[in-house]
Amino acid sequence: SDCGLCCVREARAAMTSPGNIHVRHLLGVNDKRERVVKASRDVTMNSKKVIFQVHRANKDNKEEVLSKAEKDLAATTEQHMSRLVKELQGTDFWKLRRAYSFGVQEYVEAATFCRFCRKGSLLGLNEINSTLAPLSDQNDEPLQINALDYLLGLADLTGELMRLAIGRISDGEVDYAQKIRRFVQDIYRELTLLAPLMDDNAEMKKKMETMLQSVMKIENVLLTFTAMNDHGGSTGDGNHGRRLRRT
Amino acid sequence: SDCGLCCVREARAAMTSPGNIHVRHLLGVNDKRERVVKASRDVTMNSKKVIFQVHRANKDNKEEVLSKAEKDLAATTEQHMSRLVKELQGTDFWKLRRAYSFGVQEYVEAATFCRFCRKGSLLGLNEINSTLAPLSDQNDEPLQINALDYLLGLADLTGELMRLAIGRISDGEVDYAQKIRRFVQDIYRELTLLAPLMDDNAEMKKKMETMLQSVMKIENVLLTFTAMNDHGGSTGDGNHGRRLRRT
Amino acid sequence: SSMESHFGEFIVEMEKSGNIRERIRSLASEIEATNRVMHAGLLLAHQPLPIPEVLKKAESQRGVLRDLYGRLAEILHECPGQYYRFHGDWRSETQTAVSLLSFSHWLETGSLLTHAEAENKLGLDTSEFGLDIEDYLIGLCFMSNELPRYVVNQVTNGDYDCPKNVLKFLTELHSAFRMLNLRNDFLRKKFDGMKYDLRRVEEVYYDVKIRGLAPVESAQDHITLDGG
Amino acid sequence: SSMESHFGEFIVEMEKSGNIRERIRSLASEIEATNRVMHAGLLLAHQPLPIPEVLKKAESQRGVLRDLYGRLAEILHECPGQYYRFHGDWRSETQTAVSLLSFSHWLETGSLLTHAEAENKLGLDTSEFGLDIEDYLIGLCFMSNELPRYVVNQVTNGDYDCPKNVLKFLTELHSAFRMLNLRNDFLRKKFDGMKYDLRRVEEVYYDVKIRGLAPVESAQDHITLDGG
Amino acid sequence: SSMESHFGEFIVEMEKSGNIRERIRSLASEIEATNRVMHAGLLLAHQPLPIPEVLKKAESQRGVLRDLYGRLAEILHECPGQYYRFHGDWRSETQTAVSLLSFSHWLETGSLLTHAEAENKLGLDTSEFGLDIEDYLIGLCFMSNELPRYVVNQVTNGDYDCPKNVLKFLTELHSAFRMLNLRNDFLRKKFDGMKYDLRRVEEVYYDVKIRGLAPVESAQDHITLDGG
Amino acid sequence: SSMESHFGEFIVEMEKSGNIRERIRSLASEIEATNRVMHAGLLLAHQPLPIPEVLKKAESQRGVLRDLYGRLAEILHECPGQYYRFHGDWRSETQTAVSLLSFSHWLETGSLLTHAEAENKLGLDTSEFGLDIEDYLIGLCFMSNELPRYVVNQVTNGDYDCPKNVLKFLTELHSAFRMLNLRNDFLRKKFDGMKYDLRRVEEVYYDVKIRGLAPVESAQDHITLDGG
Amino acid sequence: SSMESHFGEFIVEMEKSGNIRERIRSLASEIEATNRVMHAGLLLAHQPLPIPEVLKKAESQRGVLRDLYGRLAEILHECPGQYYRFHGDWRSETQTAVSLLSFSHWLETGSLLTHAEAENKLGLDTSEFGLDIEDYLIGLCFMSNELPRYVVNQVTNGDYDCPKNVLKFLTELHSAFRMLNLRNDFLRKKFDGMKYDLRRVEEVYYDVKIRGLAPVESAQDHITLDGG
Amino acid sequence: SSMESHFGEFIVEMEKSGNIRERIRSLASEIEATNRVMHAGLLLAHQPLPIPEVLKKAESQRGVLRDLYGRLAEILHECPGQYYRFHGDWRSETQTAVSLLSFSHWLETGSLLTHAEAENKLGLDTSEFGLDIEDYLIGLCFMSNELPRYVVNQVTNGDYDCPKNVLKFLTELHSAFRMLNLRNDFLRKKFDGMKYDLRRVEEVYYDVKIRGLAPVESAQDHITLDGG
Ligand SMILES: [Mn+2]
Ligand SMILES: [Mn+2]
Repeated sequence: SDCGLCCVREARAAMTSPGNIHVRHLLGVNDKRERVVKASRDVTMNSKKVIFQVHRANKDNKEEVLSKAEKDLAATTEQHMSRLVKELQGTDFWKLRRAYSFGVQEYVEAATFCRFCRKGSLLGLNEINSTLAPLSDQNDEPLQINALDYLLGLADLTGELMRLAIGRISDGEVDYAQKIRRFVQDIYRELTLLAPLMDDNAEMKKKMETMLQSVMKIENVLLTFTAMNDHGGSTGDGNHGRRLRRT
Repeated sequence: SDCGLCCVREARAAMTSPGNIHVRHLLGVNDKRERVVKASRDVTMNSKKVIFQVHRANKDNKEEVLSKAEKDLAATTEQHMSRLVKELQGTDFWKLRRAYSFGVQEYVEAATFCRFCRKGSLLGLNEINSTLAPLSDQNDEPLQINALDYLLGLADLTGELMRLAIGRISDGEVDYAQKIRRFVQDIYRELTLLAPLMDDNAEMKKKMETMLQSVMKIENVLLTFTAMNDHGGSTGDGNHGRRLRRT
Repeated sequence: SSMESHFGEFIVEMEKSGNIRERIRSLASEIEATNRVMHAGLLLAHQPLPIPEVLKKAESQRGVLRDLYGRLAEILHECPGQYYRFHGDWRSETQTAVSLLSFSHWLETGSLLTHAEAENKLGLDTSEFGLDIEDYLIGLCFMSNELPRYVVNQVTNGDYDCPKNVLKFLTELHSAFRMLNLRNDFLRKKFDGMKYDLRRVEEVYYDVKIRGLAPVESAQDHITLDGG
Repeated sequence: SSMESHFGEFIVEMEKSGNIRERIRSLASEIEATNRVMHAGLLLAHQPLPIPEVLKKAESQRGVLRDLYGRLAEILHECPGQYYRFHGDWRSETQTAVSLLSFSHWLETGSLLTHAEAENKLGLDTSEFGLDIEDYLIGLCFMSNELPRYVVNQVTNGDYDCPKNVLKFLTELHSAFRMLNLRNDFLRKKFDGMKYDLRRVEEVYYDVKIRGLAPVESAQDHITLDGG
Repeated sequence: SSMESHFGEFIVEMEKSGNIRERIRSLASEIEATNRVMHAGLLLAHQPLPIPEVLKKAESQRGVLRDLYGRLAEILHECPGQYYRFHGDWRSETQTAVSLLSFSHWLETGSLLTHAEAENKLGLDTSEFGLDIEDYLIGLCFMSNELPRYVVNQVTNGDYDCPKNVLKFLTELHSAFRMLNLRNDFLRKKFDGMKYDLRRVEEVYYDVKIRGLAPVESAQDHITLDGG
Repeated sequence: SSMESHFGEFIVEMEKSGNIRERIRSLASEIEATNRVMHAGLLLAHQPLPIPEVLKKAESQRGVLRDLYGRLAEILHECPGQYYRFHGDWRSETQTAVSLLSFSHWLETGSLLTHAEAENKLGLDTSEFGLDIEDYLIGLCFMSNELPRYVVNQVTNGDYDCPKNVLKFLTELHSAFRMLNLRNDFLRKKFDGMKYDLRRVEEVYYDVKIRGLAPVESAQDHITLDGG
Repeated sequence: SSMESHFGEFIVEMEKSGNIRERIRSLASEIEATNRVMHAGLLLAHQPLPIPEVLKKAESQRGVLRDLYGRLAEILHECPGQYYRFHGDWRSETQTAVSLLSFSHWLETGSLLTHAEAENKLGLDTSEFGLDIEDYLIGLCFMSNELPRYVVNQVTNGDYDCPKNVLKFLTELHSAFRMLNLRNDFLRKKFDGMKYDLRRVEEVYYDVKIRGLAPVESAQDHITLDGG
Repeated sequence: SSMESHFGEFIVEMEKSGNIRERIRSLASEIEATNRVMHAGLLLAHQPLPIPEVLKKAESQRGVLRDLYGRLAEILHECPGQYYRFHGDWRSETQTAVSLLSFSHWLETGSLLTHAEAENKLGLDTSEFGLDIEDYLIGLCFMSNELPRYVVNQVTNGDYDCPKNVLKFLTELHSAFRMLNLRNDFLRKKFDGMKYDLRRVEEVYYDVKIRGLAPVESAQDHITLDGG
């Protein structure tokens, strides 16, 4: 009975040292992973709401809707991302990554979407991470979103931008749609170089395919809407009509 | 603008009537499904703990370990199943079934496992449901576990019984293992008749295959351990040895 | 044995619900057939026929549909609280029915068939067996998918008023949908498709306008469109 | 553009971690090769050879293994906090290493290689780069899988003491495992396998006993066995 | 043993049916090759060539096809009542053949190749070995899939009459199909796809008409369309 | 139009065959239910019960099965020459029925249910509607899959004669199958699986024999085995 | 033992071929990385940039690629007659390289990169280590897949000449492929996909032409198309 | 066009290699049939028959096999340097052939069929068309898979010498394999499976020995085993 006890005794001893999370997990005492999963689900849900909110924007209500979305995003950060920040430190970032990765990806999607709609530019990973820093008063190693989750979130962003582009075109904002096309083409091109370098790139590979579909949807819509701007039949007299709506 | 408003107005009106959960869900206000998922995850985790606890039982500590497991099961019922009971009523049972089904199945697995170890008999669905009744003081329609989830949980039970049987044999309790064999064969036979009648039986079909594997594992272990009881070589003089340990 | 009698109860129960499901499926396939007939009638809208004539065929099916939903309701009354257990067996047919009813309603009145009106046309009461809101909304998306084709054919048939009216209707419908928080994947995907319908109708409207075929717009029209 | 420079940073980062992964994988395959040599040595335990001779070969690899884990630790020191990022790339090899070390330890001492001893044999310090507990436990399960074969061959080779000792060891190990709350699927499955090993060893023990080949048991032995 | 003599009876029978299947498969792959050549010829229809020149190549294969089906019929006569046993081995090729024959027939005559005409072109007699109705109908669906591309290319090549004619043909075909009560199977799926062909042709007709490129319609045209 | 009248001809024919298919499918699902009950009865063979009791339940379903096949035959008589058109709709159920009938026949008599006996038990006559040979053979493969489990349980229940008898039966069956020149298809795959059944039964027989539990063989037994 | 000495002979040989394979795989992954950079460069073709600027980046990789294939050739010279032994390890990368080189060649010259030119650009000599014809053809299919997207973007960027030129090129390529008698394999599947590219380009050309955006065709153009 | 003339060059070449592949595949399926017959003969080894009788059937196929490989060699001589291009089409059959030849060789001589002997039996010369080493080794693994079954049945049939001999042979073979540095591929996987064969044979030897059924070992036996 020595053998058995030594093993368990060891495990029990490890339980008392709070840093050694894997032993405690094994003994079923530690439910950190479960709490991380729950926080991640909340982040996902709220990020999705922010994204949908942004889609409601049009020329007239843009400022109002965007401000609201940004406020909701900030609330998500403070209420839910903060829970992740509190749970995770050091080695957890990688050990528990699968438990929070989806939430963080959706969060990146929401944050970069807001930024694009506000400024037309790409929100960098450093900027996101710097907004997370103040949430961790107790840790010396605050949660840093890793590049993989950031890039996976960015891949999803292109789907939202596709929806946005088609919506903008319906609202007549063709130039804005052109801008989105350019932005999305650039992201796709950059990710073409990056995707194969990423850890375990099967997930990213799948997203690359979806992304190409999104890029092509934007391109195809723009084809009929800008280039194909009809000149009034084969006589081709038109310098009026929709083209006037662009400026 | 009439058209749009009427639709949304209607939805908004529906929100104010608390019973109409699907509209509120659609408008993103209602997070009942999310709360149900969370409660279900907790039920799953705690039921798994109960099952593992029961596996620790042997001839010497049986009473102690089983009592502890039953206490833990009761705690799971009170703390976590009660949350499901509070959230769910009437039409929710079926509308939200996918959100809680896994948790309930695991709970059924744990409860029937405890009962078998205690009394060697099958815990019926009615009995389980009657323990849930007192948890709902407010509803007139308290949560009833449906037959599908009960049967799916029962299918998983056979996997645990297989582990139990092999463990019991190693501990020399061959007769107990024979009893398990019989019990599991009976369940398998009854479910053979039932499985094809169940709603959406793909899940059950898969479990039937796993179950057959479990049954055969028990049968094969018992083959070498009882029938093959060696009589001391071809002289076959033995009426002693392991056979004596059975009684 | 007691185990046999215990499982025996389940067999009875499962056979009962299997029976209900079978009856529901059979009804659902009758609904589908009715939808097909109604659809065939409404397809005439793409040809140069007077609207009343088009609607006549569709209307004749409305009674059949109402009757079928009545029988569906009866079955569901036998198993209270199990609406959503069997929902998957008729929901796709119901979505199609909504799309057809709302299309013919729009042809007739130019306005949107509301949720309450849809329930009414199907003879449903909200108490036990109502029209699921998502089914209603998906049905509207399906209807929207028909509109570009309708506009194209109407213009081909010489009706140059049509694009403007459809555009106005669709713009409003689209912006109403935008208010909803659609997390449901299927509905959201369908709604994404509506954007394409809107774009196509807009395109036809401009085709017509640029060639001076559209009737003269008033200033008010412009505002509504821009704000859409 | 600024986008290019932003993504450029990621490329550098990914190339760096890709490089680390490659080095780790290359080390892992060296560990695997070392394990194979050590395993080949320990396989001699199944033949009628004196234990010290069997252990000699395995021992000679221990230095190599320690060296390889030293190099692994160095790489991981380059990227602090990323132990679990790359864990998947060496964990299976580490489990095998634990199984081999604990088997040879048991052959030598008859007792279980503790977690601390395993870390020590691999030259790991718990501060940054320790031995993951699950890997350690899975390694023990693998070792347990070897024991039935060992017992069978020892009896064939005429050592009738062996079954009893192994049975005692395995019974204790098994009951120690039972104390853990294994929710990890892989580990639990491996642990389930241990029950079969136990059963097989018990069977051999009875085969030997029934034929009067086993040395005489004292009453005390009986008690321990029954309680296992 | 008696078991062996019992199985001996099966050997001959299985050899025989295996042999028939092999010969049928080999014929089916010859039919497929012939279809490919015919298809290559008909693809020229998408280029600005006179129709008779396009049809020439296709026509030359008709004899080959007829000959192949003649040999297929011979094989089937060897095993009466087993038409449907081997049907799966040639049905997909037959569907393709129908689609090609009906497309070239339409190019030539502007009318639908009837079931009887199709059987006739393939040299089949209805008594023993006829053309399965579903295969015929699926072949028509495949033909319909070619029409949008044909229309687009004809318009590009300057033939502005084409869309209207195709539209009329396809509208009639589509509404004839709608009379059938199709089960939820492959044919239904193919037929459901036909509506996309119809829609695309309508779009092209719209493009041509709104630009004033389509020839002026007479009152008579209108009537024909109404009845479609 | 003429197209419509042409398609009109198909309606009746498709309705007719659709109707037949529906009736066949409904019968097939009744056969499946009957098989299920018979299967549940035969599962009792794995428990320590007297064979006659086990067979009783299975036997009671045989009449039902015969009746169902009678109704199937009637339907097929309505459409001569189309046996194989609908074969796919009942073949899998027939294979299961054969496996169950041949298992219970073996339990009762210890011999193989021949093709003719199988047809007889199902009430089929070979003239129009016989039992397809492949279905019969696949059914035998399914039966073979049940035997290892049966042997294991019989030995556990104390019947040490069983392995030898089953082994003899299975060896003969396997070598009879090997005479057939199977194509690379479903039957071949099923037959390839039979060797695992054989191997498992050999193992159990070995276990029984090496422990001296098997009854002593007479010289006659040897001869029979040699010829197997 | 003699067995060991016999196996000893294999060690050297397997080491040698294993080593070659490893070096080839490492080269293949370098080729893949080079392809990636070249691909990213060519993606700029979809944006409104002057062609020479687009080609610059791709061109810079051509030297790298040539160098890598040079090293691959060297390895293969070490083991004559074993080209196809290791072919699977680099063929997919070579197909991609061909698709990229032929796309950039087409952008530059408007003509097809021939097999000889492709070999030349990769620095291969046909004597020992040539470019497998199937790899070349598959590479062309991949290139064809890029063209529809290119056409769409060029038109959006205001180049209305592009569709006609691409259509001419693709029509010729497609009809050249059709001359080959392809087996039912990967190449055939890829080629079958080419028809969708062709159809899409036809559609874009149609869009441009019906809107009067395409430049007026001369009679000469017609003739060339006819011969395509 | 120039494109067509360019593709014209490929036609001949592709036809040629397609033709070769077809002939090779047809030969491979003849080899497979021969293997089946040989296998059926060797299966008798599991029954209580004298070895020479068992070998007779297998031997009669050796000429057929040799002839088939002769024809294969001829085809490969037509296309020098392309051995590995078509290797995939016959390798699995060759592995089976090696497994059968080495099993019958072992039955006859008790020793391992060497690589050179295998080539010789297949009539291959090493210059152009030799036996790939991996195929040879995989064939040996397949043979090893048959041995446990053989041992079990031999013991059942009363031959208690057999386990010891097989164990000695398999132990040597296993340890010879272990000298090879196998990559993570199919061969490695097959070799890893060999340890289960070894373990099973050890178990049977244990069963025989503990019951005193094994013949008494001489000192010499011991020494041989030690060195294995
Ligand atoms: Mn998204
Ligand atoms: Mn479980």
